[in-house]
Amino acid sequence: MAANYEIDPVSGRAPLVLGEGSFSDVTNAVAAPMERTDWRKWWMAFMVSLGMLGILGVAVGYLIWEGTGIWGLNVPVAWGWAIVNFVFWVGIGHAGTLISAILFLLRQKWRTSINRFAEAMTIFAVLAAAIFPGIHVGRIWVAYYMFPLPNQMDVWPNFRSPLLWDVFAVSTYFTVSLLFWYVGLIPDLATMRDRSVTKLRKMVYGIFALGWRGSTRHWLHYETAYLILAALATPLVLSVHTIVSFDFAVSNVPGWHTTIFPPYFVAGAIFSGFAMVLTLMIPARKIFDLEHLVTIKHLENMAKVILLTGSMVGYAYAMEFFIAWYSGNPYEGFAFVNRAFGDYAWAYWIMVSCNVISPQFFWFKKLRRSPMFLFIISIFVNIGMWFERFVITVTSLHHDFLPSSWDYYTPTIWDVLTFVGSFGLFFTLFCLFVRFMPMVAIAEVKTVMPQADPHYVPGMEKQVQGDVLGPGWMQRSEADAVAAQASVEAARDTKTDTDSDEGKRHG
Amino acid sequence: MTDTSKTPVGKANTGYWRSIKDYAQQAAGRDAASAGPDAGREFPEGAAELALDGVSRRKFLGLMGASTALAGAGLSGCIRKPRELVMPFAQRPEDLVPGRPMFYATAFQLGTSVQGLVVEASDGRPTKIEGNPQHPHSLGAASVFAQASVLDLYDPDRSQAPRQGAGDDAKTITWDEAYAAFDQVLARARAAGGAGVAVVIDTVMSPSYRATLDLLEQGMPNARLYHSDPAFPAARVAGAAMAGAAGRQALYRLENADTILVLDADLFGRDGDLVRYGKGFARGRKIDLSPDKMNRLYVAEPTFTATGAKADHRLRVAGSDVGNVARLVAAELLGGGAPAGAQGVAGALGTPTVAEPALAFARAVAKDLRAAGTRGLVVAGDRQPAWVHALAHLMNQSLGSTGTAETWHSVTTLPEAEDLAALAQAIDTGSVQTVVFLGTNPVYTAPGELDLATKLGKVPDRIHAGLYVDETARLSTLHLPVSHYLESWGDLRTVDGITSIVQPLIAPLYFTPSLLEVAARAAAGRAINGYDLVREYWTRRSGGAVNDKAWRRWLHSGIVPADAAGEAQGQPPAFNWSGLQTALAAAPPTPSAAGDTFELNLYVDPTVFDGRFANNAWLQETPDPMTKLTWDNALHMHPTDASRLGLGLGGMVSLTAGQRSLDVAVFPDPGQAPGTVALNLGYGRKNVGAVASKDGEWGGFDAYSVRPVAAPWIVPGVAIKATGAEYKLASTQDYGRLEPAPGWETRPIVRELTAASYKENPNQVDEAQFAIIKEDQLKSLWEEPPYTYPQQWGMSIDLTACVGCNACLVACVAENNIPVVGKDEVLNGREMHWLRIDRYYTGQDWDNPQAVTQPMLCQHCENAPCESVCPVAATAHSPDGLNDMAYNRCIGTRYCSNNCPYKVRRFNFFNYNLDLPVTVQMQKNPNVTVRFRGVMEKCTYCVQRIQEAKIQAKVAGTGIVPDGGIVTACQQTCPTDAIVFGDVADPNSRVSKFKAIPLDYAVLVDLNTQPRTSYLAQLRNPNPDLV
Amino acid sequence: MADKPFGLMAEFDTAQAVYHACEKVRDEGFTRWDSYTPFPVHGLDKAMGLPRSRLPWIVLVMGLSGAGLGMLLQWWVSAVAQPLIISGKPLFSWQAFVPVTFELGVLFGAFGAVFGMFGLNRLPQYYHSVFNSERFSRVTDDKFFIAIEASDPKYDEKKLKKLFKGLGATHIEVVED
Amino acid sequence: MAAIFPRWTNKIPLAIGVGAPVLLSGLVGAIWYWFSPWYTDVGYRPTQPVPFSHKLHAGDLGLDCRYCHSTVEESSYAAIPPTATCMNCHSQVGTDRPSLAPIRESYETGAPVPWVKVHQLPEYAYFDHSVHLAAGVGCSTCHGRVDRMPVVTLESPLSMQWCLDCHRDPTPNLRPLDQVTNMDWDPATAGYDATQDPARTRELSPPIHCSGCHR
Repeated sequence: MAANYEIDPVSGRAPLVLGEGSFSDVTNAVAAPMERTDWRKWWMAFMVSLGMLGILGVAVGYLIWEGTGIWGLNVPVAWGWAIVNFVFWVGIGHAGTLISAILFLLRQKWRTSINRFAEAMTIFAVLAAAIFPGIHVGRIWVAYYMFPLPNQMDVWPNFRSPLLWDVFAVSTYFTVSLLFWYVGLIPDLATMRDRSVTKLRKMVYGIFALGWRGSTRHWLHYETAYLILAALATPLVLSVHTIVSFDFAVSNVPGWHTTIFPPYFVAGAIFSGFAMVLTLMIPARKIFDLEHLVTIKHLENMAKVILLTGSMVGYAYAMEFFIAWYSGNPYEGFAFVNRAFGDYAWAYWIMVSCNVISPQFFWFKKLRRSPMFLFIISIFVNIGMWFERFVITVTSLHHDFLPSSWDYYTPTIWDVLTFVGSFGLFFTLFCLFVRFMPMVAIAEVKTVMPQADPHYVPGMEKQVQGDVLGPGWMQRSEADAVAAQASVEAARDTKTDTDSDEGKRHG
Repeated sequence: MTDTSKTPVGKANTGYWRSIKDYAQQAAGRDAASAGPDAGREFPEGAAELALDGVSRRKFLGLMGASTALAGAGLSGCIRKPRELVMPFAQRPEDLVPGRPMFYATAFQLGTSVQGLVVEASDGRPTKIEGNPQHPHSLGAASVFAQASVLDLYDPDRSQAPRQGAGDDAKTITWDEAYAAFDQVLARARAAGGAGVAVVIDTVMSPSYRATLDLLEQGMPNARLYHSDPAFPAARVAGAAMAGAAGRQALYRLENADTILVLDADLFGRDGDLVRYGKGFARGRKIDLSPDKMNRLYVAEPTFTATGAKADHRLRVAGSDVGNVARLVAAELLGGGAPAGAQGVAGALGTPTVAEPALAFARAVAKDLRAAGTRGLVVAGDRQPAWVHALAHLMNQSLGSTGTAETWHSVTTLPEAEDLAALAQAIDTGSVQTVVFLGTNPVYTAPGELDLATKLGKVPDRIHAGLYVDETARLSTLHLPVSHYLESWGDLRTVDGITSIVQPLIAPLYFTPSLLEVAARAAAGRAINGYDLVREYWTRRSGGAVNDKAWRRWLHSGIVPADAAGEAQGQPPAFNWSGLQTALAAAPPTPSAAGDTFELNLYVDPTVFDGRFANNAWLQETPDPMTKLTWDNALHMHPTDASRLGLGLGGMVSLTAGQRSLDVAVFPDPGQAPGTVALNLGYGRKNVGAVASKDGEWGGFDAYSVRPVAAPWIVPGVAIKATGAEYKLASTQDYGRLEPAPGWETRPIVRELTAASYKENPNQVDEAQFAIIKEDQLKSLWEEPPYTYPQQWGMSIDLTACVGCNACLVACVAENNIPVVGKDEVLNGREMHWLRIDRYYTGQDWDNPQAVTQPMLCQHCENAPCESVCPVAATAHSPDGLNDMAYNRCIGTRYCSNNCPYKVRRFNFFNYNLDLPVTVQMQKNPNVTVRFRGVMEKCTYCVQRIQEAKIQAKVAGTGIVPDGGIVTACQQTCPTDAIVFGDVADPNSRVSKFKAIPLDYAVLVDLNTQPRTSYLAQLRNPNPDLV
Repeated sequence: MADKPFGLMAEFDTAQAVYHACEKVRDEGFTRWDSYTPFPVHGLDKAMGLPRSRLPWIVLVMGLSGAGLGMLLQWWVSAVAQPLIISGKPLFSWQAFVPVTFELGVLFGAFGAVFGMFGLNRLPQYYHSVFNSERFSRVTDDKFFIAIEASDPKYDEKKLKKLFKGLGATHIEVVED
Repeated sequence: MAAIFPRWTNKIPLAIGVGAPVLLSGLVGAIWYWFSPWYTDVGYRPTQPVPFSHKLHAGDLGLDCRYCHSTVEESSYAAIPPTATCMNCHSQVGTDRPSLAPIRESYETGAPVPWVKVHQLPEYAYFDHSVHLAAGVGCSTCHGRVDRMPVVTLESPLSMQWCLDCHRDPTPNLRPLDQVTNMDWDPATAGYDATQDPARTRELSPPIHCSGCHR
C-alpha cells in the first residue's frame, strides 16, 4: 500500500506514523480507547477471561487439596504439563523485552508503537509462567525453602541446582521487566493525569505519574536510565531462557543433556514471543483503531523476525539429530529416533510442521503483509512452540536409560484445566491493561514524528538539504503525497469502517 | 512399651489410637485376652502408648508446614507441638528395654514346607519377619510368603467375631454363644461316635495338632477326615508310593548336586521350600562359594518361571510333554544299565515322539547327568503325574544320588485323609450331617466341577474355623475366627523332621482361639489352652518333664532337639519299580495336544500362592517374578498364539475346559510353549476383603472354577476364543528387553558371561559396555571432595545368584514402611517399591528368549545426579558415602527422579498412608519415618540399621562397626545370599572382596556416577553340546 | 498573586522554537531555570547546557556489589554454613554459582538505574509550582515550556517577557510559588 | 488550580523511603523472635497428673537420674519409670498422701499414669540418649538443672539449629564420662579438656549430615 512507500524526511525511511498528524493527534489516538464510553465488547472479553481465571483457581485449589497425583505424572515422567507450560509462558515473555530492549539498543525506531504492548505481554506472561514452578512441587506450603532465608533449621538452599537458578532468573526477570515497563509508562501516566477529567482518575494516574512534569533535566536522567535498563535487560533476557534451558541441559537425561539448548531455547523464545505479539496485536490494532500507529510495516518486520528465528529453531532440530548420531552415544541416538518415530511421534511432527514449515510462507512479501494470514500463522507457531516444550520434556523422560522403567505419560483433565486457567490469568490482566493503560508509548511515538526533530522546518522537504535529511528524500513523488494525504484522512476519520479503510489504503 | 519420647507411634508419624477411648477399649480387651505364662511379654503393651489423640502426626506435619508457610517466615517447626502423653508401664517386664526391639523364634508353614523364623517385635508389636539362621530350612532367610505373613496378622478384614447362620441371615454372636453352639454340635457328634461327621483339614505339619486330631478321631471313630489343600503335592506322595516307598517323601538337596534336571518345577519362584532350594542351589552356583566348579541347571517347563529364567538350558515344552522328555532322558540313562529291579522299566519307557529341540536336549542332559554321576539330580515337579516322580527317583537311584541329593523321610504328621471328591460324594449320598472345616476353604479351592457350594446345602451343621469370613465361612452355619500363627502356640515339623515350637508374639488381637485350640475343644469338649497343650505334648513326647530351662532353650533357638526322629532318616528306602513299570505301560507316550485347542497349565501363584494371601496388600502389589503383573493373574499365552487369536495385552478370552468355562485376560508371554496356556490359581476371590478383589477392577480370575478333579494341573483340550472385551493389566514393567528397539545395541545393564569364557578371560566384563567412555577413562572435571568417615558403605549384588524370587522386595516393604498404592496407581506408573526386580528377556530369538533378573535399587552414586539438581539440598551425601534423603526437607520438585538414570526414586503423589487402618499402622517400623504426601523417597541402604549399628559401636567404645555388623533387610532375607553389604573402605570386608571379583561392574558406568552398588555379572554354565 | 512568584513561564508550540529559545536562555547565562517538553527533544539538554548524567556510575557500583554479594552468599552457604557433599562436587563449585551471581548483578543494577534516576530527579515529587499554571497541563500533550525561577540572580520579569516574545513564545505568564 | 496534590505531599516519598525499611526490619525481627522455638517452646511447663517434684527427688534427696530413667544408657530413650519404681518407696512413704492417689491406683489397676511429655522432638528426628551419654554429654546440658525444678520445664529450644550448634563443636558441652548425671558439674569452672581425657577411647564424630538424625 502506498502509504508505506512515502519517505520520512528526517530518517529517509518509510514513516512509522502515518499521516501528518500533530502531537495531540497521537495523544488522542492512544488515549481514545481508554476514554471511550462503549465498553460492551470489553466486558465480554473480560468476563470470559475472568471465567478462565476461575478455572485456574479451582484447578490449583484441588491440586493443593489432593496432591500432585491429580496430574498424569508418574515415574519416569515426573515432569509434565506444568513444566511445559512454564517454559512456554516464559518463552512468550521474551519477545516483549526483546522488542523493547534489544530493538531500542539497535535504534530500531519502529519498535516505538509496539513496545509498550509487548512489555505488558512480557509481564503478564511471566506472571502466568511463575504460577507453575510454585504449584508443581509436592509440598507447596514449604516451597519457600527455595529462598535463602535464615531459619532455625540452619538449612540453606542448594545453589548448584538449575531450579534455584530459575528462581533467581525468573524473579529477576520479572522485576526488571516490571521496572522497565513502569519507567516507560511514567510520562504517559502523566499525560493521562493531565487529560483525566474525574478527580479519581486524576488522583490515581497522578500518584503513579510520580509528579512527572516533562522537565528536560528529568528527561536527561530518564533517558539515561531507560538506555541502561535496556542494556541490562538485553543480556538478562538471553540469560533467563538460557537458564531455563539449563533445567534440561544440565541434567543427564538423553534428549535433555544437550549443549545446543541455550541458543536454541532463546531463539525459540523470541520465535514464540513474536508470534504471541502478533496474535494479540493484530486484533487489538483493529478493535482500537490503531492501524496508523501499528502499521503493516510493524507487522511485516515482526514476520521477518519470526521467519528468522523459526529457521534457527528448525536448524536446532536438525542439529540435535546430527549430534545424536555424530556423538555415537546410543542412549542419545535412541532418544531422538524415539522422538520422531516413537510413541510420541505425533507430538513431534505437529511441532515440526508448526515451527519449521509454517513460517516459511513469510518468504513471500504478500503473505507477510496480510494481517489475516499473519494472525493464522502466529497461532500455528504458538501451538508448535508449546509442543516443542512437550516433546522435549516428555519424550525424553518416558524412554531413558533403563528400559525396565519406561512408561507412557497421559495428561489428566486437571493438567488441561490448569493450562487453560493460565490463559485466563494472562487475558484478564491484558483486559485491565488495555482499559487503563496507554497501550502505545505516547511520548516515544512523538519522538519519531518528523516535527519532533528540533531541526525540522515545516515544508523543508521542498528545500535541498540532503546533508540534514536522510538519503533518498527526493524520491518522494506527487502520487505518494496524494496517497499519503488520503491515508491520513483515513486515519483521522476514526468513524469510518476499518475494513474499507484498509482497502482504501491498499488501493 | 512405654514412654513415647521414642514411641513407635511418634516415629511412624502415626497415631495408633484414634482416641483415648479406643485405646482404653483395646488395652482392656488385651488384658482380658491374656493367656500363657509369658503373656506379660507377648502383650502389646507396646501399644500401651498413646501418641497424639485424634490428629494423625502426618496430617499435623502437613498442617504445621502449611501454617508456617502462611506465617511467611523463613522458620519452620516453630509452632507449639500438640500436647503429647507418655504412658509408662505400671510394671515393666524386667527383660524389656523400651525402644529396643525384641526377637522371638517361631515357625511358619506353607503346604508341606516349614520355615523357622525369627520375628522382630518393636514395643510389643510384631513388625518384621526374618529367617531363623539356626533352622536348616531357612538358614536366616525367609520366603516372600513368610515375609508378608506379618501383614495378615494386622489385616482389618480378618474375621473378628464368631458368626452364626449362613449367607445373608448370618449374624455375629458372642464367644459364649459361639462356644455353646460349637460344643453342642460336637457333643452330639461324639455321642453318635462321629457318624455323619466330616472334618476337613489342611495339610498338617504340626505334631501336637496331629496328636489332637488323633484324639478327635478316638472320640469319634466313625468321623471321616478329608484333606483340602489345592497345592498339596499329591503326585509326589503317590510317586513315592509307586516307587515302593509309601508313607515316605523325597527331599531334593540341590547343594549335593552339580547337574540338575528340573522337570516342570518352579523351585525358586512358587515352591514353599524356595528358600532351602535357593540356599542349596547358590551353594554350587556362586563364584564365591564354588569358584572352580559351577553347577548346571536344566529346566523343562511350559511357562516361564523364575527357575526357567535361571536355567542354563531351558526347554520350552508342553506340560504333558515333560513326561516324554523324562522318558527320553531315562531311556538314555537306563540304557547303560538299569539298577536292580528296574530293568523292566527301561522297556516300558517306549519311544515318545517329540519335536527336535527336546530330543537334542534330552540326549545332552542324559549325557551330562551320567557324567555327573552321584552328583546328578533329577527333580520332578508337583504338577507332573506320579509316574514322572517315580521315574525321577529311579533316575536318581541309577545315578547314585539317592541318599545325598535326594533324601527320604517319613512324614509323621500327615493323617490319613480322603480327598474332596470323596467328600462331595459322601454329601451326595447324604451320609454327612456335620462338617467341620478346620482352617480350610474348600468352597473356593476345590475343583469347580465338584460344586461344593451347592452341595453343602445338604449338610445341616456346617462349622468353619478360619482367619477370614471366606467363601466357606459364608456358607457355614457357625463360623469361629481363629488366631494368626503369630498369636498362637503350636509346633511345626519339617518333612525331614526338624521341629520348632511356634510361639505367639502378641496376644490375639480379636481374642480368638488358635486352630489348635479349636481342634482340641472339638476333641475334648472343653477349652484347652494352647500353651498347656503344646507344653504337655512335648513333655509326653520327650518322655518325662521338660524343665523350664530346656523349654526356654527350645523357644530361644527355635528348634526342638528332643525331636531327634528326623536325624536318623534320609536313608533311601527299598525301592520296588514294578509299580512304575505298570504305570508306564498303562500310560504310553502320547504326542502332545495339537489342533486348535490348547493345553491349560495351572500353577500356584508366586505372590498369593493358592489364594490364602489374596487379601495381603503387600503380596498383591508384589510383581510376578516373570510377568511383573500386580493385582491380577492372567492367561499366559505365546505371542504368536495371541496374535493368531487377535489378542494383545489384556485381551479377554473365554476359556472352556470340559463343561466349565471362564473369561480371562491374556498376557502374551514369549516364554510360554506354543499351543499351551498357563494360569495361576489363587485369584478371582469374591468379598473376602477390601484388598483381594474389586469387581471388574482387580483381583484376577478364578482358575479353580475350571480346574478338573482328574487333571488338577495340566488340562488338555481347552478351547479358547476371544470375546473382544479388554481388561487392564497392571504390570510394573512395560518393556522387557535390553535392546531399546529391534536392531539396536544391547544395553549393558545386565551383563552376562558363560563360565567357560570367564575362565579364559576373567576381565572381559567391562568390554561388554558401550565404547562411549571406558571405565578407566572416566574423569571428573573437578576434584571430588574426600569422604571423611572411616567407614564407607557399599553393596554388591551377585546376578548369578539372584533368582528373582521377590523376597528382598517384600522384606524392603516391611522394613521401610513402604506404602501400597493399589492397581490404579500401578497403572499410572507410581508403584513405591524402593527395590524392584527388573526382568529382561535376552537372546537373539525374541520369540523364545532367555531371561535375567536384576534387583534395582538406589545405587548410592558418589557423583549422584539427583543431588546437584535438588534446589533445597534435601538429598545430599553423608560422610560415610550414603545418598541421604531428608523427607522433612523435600519440597517435591521431582527433579531428582528425572535426573536419576536408574529411576529408583519414588514419589508420594498422594498421601498413600492416609486413613491407614489402625491395626496396619501397628506393623509400621518405628525406626523409619512414614512419608507424607509430596515427598520423594528411595532406598536408604536401611540407614536406620546403619545408624543403630554405629550408635552401638560408639557406645561400645570403638565407633567402628565390625564387618557384617550391618545387614540390610534385602540382604538378610535373600535366599541365595546374592546381596552383600558392608564397608568398601576396608579391603578385607566381605563386600570389598566381592567387588574385587573381576565380574564386578557398575550399571551405566559411562555416566561416571560412581555407584556404591555394583553387580557381579551373570554367569551361565551352558552345555557345550547344546550351543 | 503571592508576595513572591515562582517565576516566569513561556509557552512554545514547536520543538524547534523551544530548542532555539533554550539556546538563547542558556547564552543569556541563566542558572535557575528549566524547560518542559511532552517528549525528550533530541539535543535539548545540550541546548540548555546540561552536564551528562551521573547515573551510569551509580548503576555500575550497584551492579558490581549485587554480583559480589551474590557470589559471597553462595560461597558462604555452600562452603561455610552448610558444607554438604553434593554430587561429588567441590564445596565451593563456583562454576555453578555464576548464573545466580549474574542475575543478582543485573537485579541490583536495574534497581540502581531506576531508583538512582528517581533520586537524581527528586521523584516522586507530587507538588511543583509549575503545576500552578493552567496551561501547563498541555506539557504532556503537545506544548513546550520554559520556566525561569524568580530566585535566579538574573531574573527580571520585563526583560524576560521581551526576550521570550522575541523567541516566539505563544504565551507568557508569571507562575505563583 | 491545576496542581492535584498539595505541597505537603512531597514529604510522603521521603516518609515512605525512611519508614518502610524500618517497618520491614521490625516485622522480620518480630517474626524472628516470636516464631522461634526459643519463644514458642522454651518454658513449656505442663501440669502433670501427679505433682512430682524433681527438685525434691533429684535435688534434695539426691537420687541419681538413672534410678528412675534406668534405660538411658542402653536405649535410645530414657524411659519414664514404671509405677512400680515409684512404689518402691511410696509403699512406705506417704502411703496416704492424696496427691499420690493416681500412682497407687495405677499400681493396683495396672493402668499407666498419663504423664505429659515435656521434651518432644518432631517425629522425623531420631534422638538417641545412650550415644550422647557415652560421648559424655551431661543430662543438665540439655535438660537444665532439673534438680532445681519443682515442675519440669523445657529449657532448650530443641530446634535443629540448637542441635547442630553442639554437633558442629561438641567440646564445650563435654564432661568426664562419670560426671554425666552430675547436676552440679559446671563446665565453666571445671575446665575440662576432653582431648586430654584418657577415659575416652575414641575421637568424637557427631553427625552433621541428614541421615544422622533423619531416617
